[in-house]
Amino acid sequence: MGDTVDLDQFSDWMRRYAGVIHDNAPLLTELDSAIGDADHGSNMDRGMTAVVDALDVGEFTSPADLFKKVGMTLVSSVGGASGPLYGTFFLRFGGKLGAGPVDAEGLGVALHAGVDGIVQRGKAAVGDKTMLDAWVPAVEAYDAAASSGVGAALTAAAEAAAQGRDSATPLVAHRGRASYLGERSAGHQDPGATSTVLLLETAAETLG
Amino acid sequence: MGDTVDLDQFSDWMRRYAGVIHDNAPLLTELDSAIGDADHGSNMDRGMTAVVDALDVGEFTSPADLFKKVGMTLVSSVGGASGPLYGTFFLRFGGKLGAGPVDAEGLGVALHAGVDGIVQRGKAAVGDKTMLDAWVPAVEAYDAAASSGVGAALTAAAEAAAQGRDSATPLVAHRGRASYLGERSAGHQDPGATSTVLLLETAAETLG
Amino acid sequence: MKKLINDPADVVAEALVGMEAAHGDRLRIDYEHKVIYRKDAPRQGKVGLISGGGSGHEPLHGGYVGPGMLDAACCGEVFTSPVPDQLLAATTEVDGGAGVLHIVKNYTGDVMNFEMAAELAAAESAVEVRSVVVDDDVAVQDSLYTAGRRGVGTTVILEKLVGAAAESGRSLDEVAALADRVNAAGRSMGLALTSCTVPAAGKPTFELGEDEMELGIGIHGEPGRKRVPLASAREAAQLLVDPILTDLPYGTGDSVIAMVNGMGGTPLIELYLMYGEVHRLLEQAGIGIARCLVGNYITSLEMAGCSVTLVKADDEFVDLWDAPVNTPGLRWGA
Amino acid sequence: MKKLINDPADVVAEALVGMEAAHGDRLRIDYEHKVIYRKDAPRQGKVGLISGGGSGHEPLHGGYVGPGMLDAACCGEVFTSPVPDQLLAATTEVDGGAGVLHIVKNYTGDVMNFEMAAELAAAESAVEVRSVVVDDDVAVQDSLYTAGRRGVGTTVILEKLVGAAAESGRSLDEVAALADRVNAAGRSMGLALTSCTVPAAGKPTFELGEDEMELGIGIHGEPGRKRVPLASAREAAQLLVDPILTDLPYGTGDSVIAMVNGMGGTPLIELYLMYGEVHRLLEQAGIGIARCLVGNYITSLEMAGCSVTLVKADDEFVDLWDAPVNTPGLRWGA
Ligand SMILES: Nc1ncnc2c1ncn2[C@@H]1O[C@H](COP(=O)(O)OP(=O)(O)O)[C@@H](O)[C@H]1O
Ligand SMILES: Nc1ncnc2c1ncn2[C@@H]1O[C@H](COP(=O)(O)OP(=O)(O)O)[C@@H](O)[C@H]1O
Ligand SMILES: [Mg+2]
Ligand SMILES: [Mg+2]
Ligand SMILES: [Mg+2]
Ligand SMILES: [Mg+2]
Repeated sequence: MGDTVDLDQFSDWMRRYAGVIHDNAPLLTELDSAIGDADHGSNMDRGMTAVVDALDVGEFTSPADLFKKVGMTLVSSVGGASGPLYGTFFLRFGGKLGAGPVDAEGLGVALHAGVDGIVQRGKAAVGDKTMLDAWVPAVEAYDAAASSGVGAALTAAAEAAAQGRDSATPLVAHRGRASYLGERSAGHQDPGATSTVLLLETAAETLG
Repeated sequence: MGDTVDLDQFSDWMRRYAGVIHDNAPLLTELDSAIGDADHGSNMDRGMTAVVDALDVGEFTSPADLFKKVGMTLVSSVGGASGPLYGTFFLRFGGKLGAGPVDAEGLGVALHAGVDGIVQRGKAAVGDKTMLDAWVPAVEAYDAAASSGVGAALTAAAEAAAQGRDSATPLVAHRGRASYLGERSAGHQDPGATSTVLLLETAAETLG
Repeated sequence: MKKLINDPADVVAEALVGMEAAHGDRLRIDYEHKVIYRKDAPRQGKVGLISGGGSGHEPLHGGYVGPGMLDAACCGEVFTSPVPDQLLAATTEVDGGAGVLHIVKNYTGDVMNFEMAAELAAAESAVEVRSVVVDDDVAVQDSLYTAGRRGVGTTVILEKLVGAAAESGRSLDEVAALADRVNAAGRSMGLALTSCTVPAAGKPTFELGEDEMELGIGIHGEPGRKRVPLASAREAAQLLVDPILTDLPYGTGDSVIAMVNGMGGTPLIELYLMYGEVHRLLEQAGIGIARCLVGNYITSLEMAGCSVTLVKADDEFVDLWDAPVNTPGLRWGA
Repeated sequence: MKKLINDPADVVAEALVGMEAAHGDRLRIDYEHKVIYRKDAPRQGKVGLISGGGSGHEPLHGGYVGPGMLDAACCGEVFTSPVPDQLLAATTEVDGGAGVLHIVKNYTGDVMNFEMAAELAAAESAVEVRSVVVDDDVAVQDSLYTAGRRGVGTTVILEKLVGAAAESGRSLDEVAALADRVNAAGRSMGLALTSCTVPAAGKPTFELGEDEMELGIGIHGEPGRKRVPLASAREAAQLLVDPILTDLPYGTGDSVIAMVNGMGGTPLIELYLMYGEVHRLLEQAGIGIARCLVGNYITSLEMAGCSVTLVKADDEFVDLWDAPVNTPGLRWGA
């Protein structure tokens, strides 16, 4: 299929995600309380609020512009582990987008670049019980479904992310704060994987 | 009546009181928690334990001797308000006792001297919601019943002390830590008046 | 009860072991009497300064023993004043021929035990003893017919100022007069967000709802003058500063030494936030802050809450404040 | 949640207002970037020292800014590492031509944010930047395949020692090498008796029964390695000291700088009691204590509990320790 995603849809994605994060901040903080330091919800909420503020005042002529701003804003406002990771994701993601609308293939390239950025920045791998356990199966599922169009590919990605998130729950963490808990981290859902699933679900709703 | 109290009985009084205080320490501390600093039980228990230790090792030839030791021991081991007050009581009380057994009249003189000591040391008056609210009516009742003998007089004193303690409960404290609470001290039973009632009840049991 | 202790009966004695292990270069301990001494006490010709009181207020008083501050601190049981024997032993020990000042916080028990010690010192030794009774807590109504105001935060500032004066060689008369002036110039007010647990009691002294706080507390884990709804830092600062400012002796143009003191369980980040609020209120009232302290200086075990102390300070007080001090709890210029 | 705050979102910014009000003579604040500067930074020719991390650990790091210690502290949100912008601003500001050392506690977030700042500094400025990543927490198993050990108590001692070295004019190479040596010589272990509440979260991070404690905690209110029955001070000291002693690099005859650190809600009397226990255990192990700290130095908001840090100290370390320092949180010789 030849469907594409344009600047307005990307912008809508970010605004909708900000609302989703705000609504889910207590859940994310609750998850982070069990195996972290009880701030993932407030971190992401602070970051996405700053993103919306930036979108409100900024003028963006291309998706590349938009996501550069999103990435920089997250890096500059979130802190913690998730700030550099999500920030790097959007900076790299935007770096692969051009000035005009993007098709399913182009979006896939951008997603890959973003996830590679997370790996480079955080040096984690699948199975370490981090957001990568959602991201990596998500991009694989996206690739497999890309020929069916953006909507179908993103839906597949979001579902795979959710499965990845859940499959990481029984694991013992090796990266991030949860790793300090050792065996006690097993059985808890990872907060960053959870916010990743929300991001991809929102993408499927807004970009599809 | 011509009954008298001898050294052994006095000594027995102190030992029995130590046991009563130990059993009632949680109650006294509980009362002191409401309007004070939660230590009257442990203060009195520490003091009377020290008194029993002193009686165990000491040789006493007269009630005067015995109560000098009791008073000094309380002063040296209790601290807080109750240490100087009970200590002074026993020092003055013992100061009025001679070498031999004492009769009801002599015991009354000693009690008066002890209570005068509390007043001098603590500068409180009846109605200030302190141990004096138990002591003052107690010595008055003792005086009125003294002609019926030690046992009857001490029983009357203990009963009057209990009434005095209870009549102080609705009052607002003017002395001691409870005074810092102002109006909030009303409705609470005074810990020091409570330990005084126990002392006189034990006296009625052991000296009568 | 969750505490890092062994037997509740041994808390004070075992904490002294730690004090000596940590500060044996500067302090020595008389374990029999539970007295913390400045290592080089007595200092010939210097007025000896002794304070003491119940334990559980650390760093007060033991943390303020050392050059420029106290010569000895007598440690009572938790929240229980020391006994005369302790105070007498310390009085005799620190006298360097110039007499001894007793710094007493105004609580019935403290006053009586210090009084008995002074009587014994007069009877048994030639040491000249004076006392200052600190009574700076504006939460308590003062009157001839009551026990009067409690001694709280001003004690810290008084021990510093009087310590500097004694160190500089002032006479007992001068040191005692200065102590009275500092006390007269100091006012405090405190609040609690939680209670605390006396080790021997084993449970919190009082219970407080999630949306309540106690206003007008002292330093013994006791309930305050009244229970009020939990307030913001801004409102809380007003509740503490207002009753101080309406009390004598502060006014526009005056300068103070200010302390925002934690009760033991409130983190420093909150104390600094409170200090910002207090600073703003004093600025509005036209009162300058010459010097300040922010932290846990006179505590009530692990109670959450804070107190504000203001001591009106002229140049003499500021100079005494700036003089070197070298104690575990306060140190500068040394 | 019972805290002396206004809006949870403003806690860090408002605490900075209090810091400046209290210490404006020595510190200045960049409110935009939430950086606390030594007032006279940059110092020409001196290596600039920057640390930073989440807030809620006070006095770390802001309380350690001043002569003889840090040039700047970058304050993140509570328990959240600062962002690269803050770190970059501070890096540029404190450079006095001799380069800048970043003192980073080993947490994924802190490491990544400092890394990004260093990358930006390299790209955008001529400032030479080095980093030391403190990872001293023996509660955490170290391995190539994990995030490694956390940075905890050794950070305090490292900031003091490295601060003295920078003050004395050592080069960036020397200062960075010293920082690595201090980190290599330091080990810590902590326990918690209670949880704490992140203001934005509004409730305690975890729940703990009356008869339980968390062993092997960090400084972010997080649960520890395991939940164990509440222990006496004596047993608790053993639980903290043993895993340190069995780890490198201590042995009989060695000397250490020791810290018994409160997590924020434990009263000083308990910390001294614990210090007595730790001192006894080290004596038994034949380890001498050259210098020590007892108190709240690196905290986790109002958490009750404590940690033990030992840094093996040779004469050089002891001399650096004794050098003058003048910060709100540590002060001597000045
Ligand atoms: N090295 C890493 N690589 C990928 N994701 C990570 C890494 N470390 C942490 N994370 C993710 O970050 C999340 C925590 O984010 P957050 O709570 O905002 O930061 P912090 O851990 O600094 O408090 C974790 O749940 C995890 O998914
Ligand atoms: N001035 C006083 N005169 C007589 N009794 C007093 C006075 N002050 C306090 N008390 C008594 O002492 C009791 C408290 O004793 P305790 O708790 O042992 O000492 P503290 O108040 O120093 O903690 C009070 O309940 C009261 O009965
Ligand atoms: Mg987190
Ligand atoms: Mg009491
Ligand atoms: Mg008491
Ligand atoms: Mg965090």
